[in-house]
Amino acid sequence: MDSVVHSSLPLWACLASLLAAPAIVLFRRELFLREATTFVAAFVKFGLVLAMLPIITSGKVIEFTLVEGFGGVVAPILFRVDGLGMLFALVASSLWIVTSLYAIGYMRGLHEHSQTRFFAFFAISLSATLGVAFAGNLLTLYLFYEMLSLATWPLVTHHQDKEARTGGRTYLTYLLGTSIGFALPALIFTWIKSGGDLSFAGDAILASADLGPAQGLILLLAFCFGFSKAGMMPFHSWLPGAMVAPTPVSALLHAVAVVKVGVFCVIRVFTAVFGVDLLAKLGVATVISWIAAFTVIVSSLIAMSQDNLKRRLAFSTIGQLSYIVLGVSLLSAHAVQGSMMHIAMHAFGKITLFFCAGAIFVATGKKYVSQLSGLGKTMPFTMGAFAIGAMSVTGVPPTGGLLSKFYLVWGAADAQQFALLAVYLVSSVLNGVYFFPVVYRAFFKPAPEGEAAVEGIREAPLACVLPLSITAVGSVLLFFFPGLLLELTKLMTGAQ
Amino acid sequence: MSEQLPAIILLAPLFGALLTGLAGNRDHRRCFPILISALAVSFGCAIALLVQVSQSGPIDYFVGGWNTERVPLGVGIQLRIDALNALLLVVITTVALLTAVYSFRRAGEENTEKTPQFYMLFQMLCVGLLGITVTADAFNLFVLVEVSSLTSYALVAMGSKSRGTVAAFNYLIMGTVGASFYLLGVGYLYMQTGTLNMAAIHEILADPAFGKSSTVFVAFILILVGVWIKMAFFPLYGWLPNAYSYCPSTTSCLLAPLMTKVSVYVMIRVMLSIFGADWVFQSLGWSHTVVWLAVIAILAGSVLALAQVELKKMLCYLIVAEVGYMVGGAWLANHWGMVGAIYHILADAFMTLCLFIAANIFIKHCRADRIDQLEGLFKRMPLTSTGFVVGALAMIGVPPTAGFFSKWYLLRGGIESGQWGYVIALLVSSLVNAVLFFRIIEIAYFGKNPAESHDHAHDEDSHQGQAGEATLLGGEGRPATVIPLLITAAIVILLGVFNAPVVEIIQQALEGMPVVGAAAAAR
Amino acid sequence: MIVPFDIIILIFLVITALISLRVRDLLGATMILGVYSFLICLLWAEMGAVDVAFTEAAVGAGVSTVFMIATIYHTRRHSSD
Amino acid sequence: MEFLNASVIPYFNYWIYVVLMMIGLHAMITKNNLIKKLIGMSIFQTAIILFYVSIGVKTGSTIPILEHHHDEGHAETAHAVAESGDHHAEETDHEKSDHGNNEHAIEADHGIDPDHFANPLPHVLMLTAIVVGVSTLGVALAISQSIYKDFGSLEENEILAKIKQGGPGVDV
Repeated sequence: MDSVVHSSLPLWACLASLLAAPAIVLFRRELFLREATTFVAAFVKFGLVLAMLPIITSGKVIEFTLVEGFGGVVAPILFRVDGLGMLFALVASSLWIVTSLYAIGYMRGLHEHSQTRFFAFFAISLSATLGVAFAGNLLTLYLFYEMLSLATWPLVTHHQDKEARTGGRTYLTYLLGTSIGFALPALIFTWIKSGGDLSFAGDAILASADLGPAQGLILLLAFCFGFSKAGMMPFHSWLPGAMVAPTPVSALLHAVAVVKVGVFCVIRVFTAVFGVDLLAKLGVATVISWIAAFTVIVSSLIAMSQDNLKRRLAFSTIGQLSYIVLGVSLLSAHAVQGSMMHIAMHAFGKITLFFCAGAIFVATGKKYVSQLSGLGKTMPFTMGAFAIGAMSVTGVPPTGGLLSKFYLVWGAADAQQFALLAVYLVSSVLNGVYFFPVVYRAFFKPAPEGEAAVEGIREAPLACVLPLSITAVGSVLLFFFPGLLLELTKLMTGAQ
Repeated sequence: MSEQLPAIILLAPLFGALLTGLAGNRDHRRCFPILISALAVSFGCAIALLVQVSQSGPIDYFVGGWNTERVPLGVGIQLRIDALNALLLVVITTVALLTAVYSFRRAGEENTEKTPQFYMLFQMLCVGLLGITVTADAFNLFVLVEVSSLTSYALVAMGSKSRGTVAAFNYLIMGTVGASFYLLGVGYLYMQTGTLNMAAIHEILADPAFGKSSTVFVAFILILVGVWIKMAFFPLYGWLPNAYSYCPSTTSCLLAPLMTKVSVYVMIRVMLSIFGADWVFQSLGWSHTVVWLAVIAILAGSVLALAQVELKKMLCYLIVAEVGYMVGGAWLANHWGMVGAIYHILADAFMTLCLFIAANIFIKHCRADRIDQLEGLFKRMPLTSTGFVVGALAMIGVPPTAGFFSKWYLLRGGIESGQWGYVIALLVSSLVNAVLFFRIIEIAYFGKNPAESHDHAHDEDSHQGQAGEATLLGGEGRPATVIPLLITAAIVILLGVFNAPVVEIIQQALEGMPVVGAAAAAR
Repeated sequence: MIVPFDIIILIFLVITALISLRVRDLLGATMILGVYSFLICLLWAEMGAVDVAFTEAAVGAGVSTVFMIATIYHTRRHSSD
Repeated sequence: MEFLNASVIPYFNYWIYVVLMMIGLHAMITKNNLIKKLIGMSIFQTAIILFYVSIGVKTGSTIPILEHHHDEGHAETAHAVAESGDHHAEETDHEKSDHGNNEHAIEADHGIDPDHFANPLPHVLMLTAIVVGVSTLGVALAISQSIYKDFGSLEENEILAKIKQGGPGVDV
């Protein structure tokens, strides 16, 4: 890496929301102050991330050591901001602002209980997300990864009913189970193999390690399944289970933060732990490719059969995550670039869709696709945004999703993996198949008989509609102005 | 003055105990300040010793001035403090001090009539444990083990629960067998070497002529079995769960973190300082067997813990599993396994303390000790629950708590020595711990307390401002119990975050001792 | 140390130990344990360990027996085995 | 007979200590009455003491008390050994190690043959061990009285049955 800037900015960016959590608890009786705290923290966080942006785009990296390693006894706790981390941090912190607004509208609209706890843990989750984004070595990455699993548990089980308990239990069993059972030993094995180096800086950690193909494959599988937030089958079923959470949680965490942390970790494993060269030499990445491809197709098929809108979105998310994993496992520069871009593109698209699902629920109490007939007339903004989000996730112009898919397909072609290229194309068609009937039903089918005819527009509260409009517009804008994303992803792939 | 520190650290609680006996009988309120000041002196000494040792190497202290200039090594009574036991001294005194704070008024409530006696025993136990740690003499070790054991039998029996006395009796029988085996082993060692000083024995045993001696072999087996009984290593654990769960709460807070850990320390000390790593790991060649025993201990402890319905019982079985961690780690026969085992002694002491204090507060406030009766505690006692959660996360091994890093070192040792069974057992036990603790957390987090279920409005948002500020801490225990808990929780996290310097000290200790590395390097 | 003497005492030791464990009357058992203790004192004195013998006579045979009798007095005299 | 002469008679103390220990251990584990368990414990502990004392014995030796007083007037057992070692710190000859190293030095110094005396160090240790044993017994007896107060019995099976029935502080 060319040059390193030492700065505590990444730490403060992380802490911004962590410090907000106690303040939120403190102001639990003053609703205005409490929500203002959330907003201030969100903006401060975004500001801090933005402040780092020029340094990153100029080709430098930021490093900050929080706890020393003391003579290589253990890896230090270290922040390091590079292009990929920046991209992810930008997406997460900008969407937090929008989500905060949305959450206020949603939670108030539904008169939810324990809102303070909700906002506090939301803030902590965001800290953990940025921690993952800025982690400078595997140990730090793992630390924040676990923190995120735990901090999101109270959010998933927010409703405190039986369903929430079951969902929460599945959630933790999968996430903690795999991370302790697979990722931790893989981590330590890596530490031993690399002779005490877990840092993402410089060459890949295992680049010069002596590793046989069998060992490499086991290690790679342990990492990919260990970071099961990436939702690869067979460790995916926590995600639909987690849909019992309130919609803002599903929106930000299960479309952006948590799941993207999973794929982010997988990308790190591919690029910084193994390194593209080593993987190409060992030839083990194709195993992951095929698991991912399988996940893409199967989850799309399952998504079609789901009537619960949020579950349909959840299965769609599983598919889209595996797009990203598939992309990196192709090991071609363009595919990797496409993967990284897809983190952002899918985030904007999917969060819009979740916002819409939540807004529909707030306004009408409807949860199922089959109930949505004629809704386009009463909720034109919401359903319009839904259409845009669906287009982006499917990859229809003029939305951002097209670009990332384009890169992914380009990468597949580069890698001469035409079967996998076909997977991309087929699954895009499938995406269309499970999304567009929803849009069609909403706009072109008449409202069912017997339901009280609603005159004119009856949208969800403004605090709900505004965010989803913003993210929908964002999805479109990303198509026209992808410059920053391209630049950041090029930094990463160019650097390898 | 500073060269007398090793004596003062023992004498402070000893005189404290005497003073408590003299002054406390008239006025029970005098006991507590005496206890705290005695332990504070010990704590100060421990810190000073740790600093001194880590800067200038091991300290030898000859009781009564029978030093090596006057008599050969092994004639006078010697205390020896190296980096390893200096660390342990700090742990023991810290735990004792925190428990002492916790015992404020609590001990009086639990042993109304016998408060001074309780505090005397408390301090004598500390003398015993500290003595075990500092002594450099194999026979004195036995005497001090008996001092600590005798006081702990009495402490366990002091509870109001009648099952406690039965448990204490079983504990006594098992404990005596353990100590006697140890004594017998020392006898055989003495027969072979003619000395009782650890360093002198080690020097003599380093002679290859003794490598195959069956006397030494028998001595080692006897000592090992004795120590295993004392630390409740798996098949010999029977006394522990009842003894620790039916004793007074203060006693459980003191015994659970310390007794087994100190026994593990004794095992490590015997392995490294008396017999020497080379003999233990190479001439004996038992590593695999013992590690497999440890694997069984870990799995059995975890499974038995899963089957428990009482909170404290469950924690006791977890101790059994944790002992398996440490024994396994120590017997991995490599550097990082040993580092992990020693680090886990420290980490586990605080983790256990954290959980036991929290569990005791829970039990006191719920007036029930079954896990399913802990409903809705998080809302009533947020601080205590936080402490409990920290302890639980450390047990599971979530970063950045101390539990994570000890697992890290142990796993590293396990992977390096290729003991995959041990690695898997550690991971399985982490997962079992996760299941166990999230079961509790779920109950404590969701369950509606019957008393609270009617006022749903208690929820802060729907009717804000209606219930005053008082509710935030209203349900907590008294500060004297909650503050030590929070301090312990903080230590658990800090010990994790700043584990590297601690491990540095452990490594320094292993350099000073005939190193495990010697055996590992020979591979 | 006189070997035949030694052997005789040792054999008696085993016998008294067994009897004291078999007798169902606890007071009797304690008494026989006292005999056992005195025998072992004798043995030690004969083996050259006078100090140990003294201590055992005073503490082992004396105090222990008193303790046990006191306990039996406070509890029950009969044992089931 | 061969075996008897070679392995049993010379080591008779050791055989008996093992036998006594096993008797004690057996009683501690299998006896039902708590007092009986404690009698077993006493036997167990004295067996170990017997073992230690036997280590110090030498054929033809006598009690380790020096007959003539030397300069400092100490006639005590352990000190004689300790002081003699003073001048012979270097002397750690391993050949003698199965009977302790330091006694050999006495002869050189005071014209006393250590082979004439039993090794006093194990004796001194055992004084402590006896005291420890008695205090253990004391604690154990106190606990059994307390058990009797709670359960009205000292028979283990009866106590366990009472616990099963459900008494104070009883769970499953």
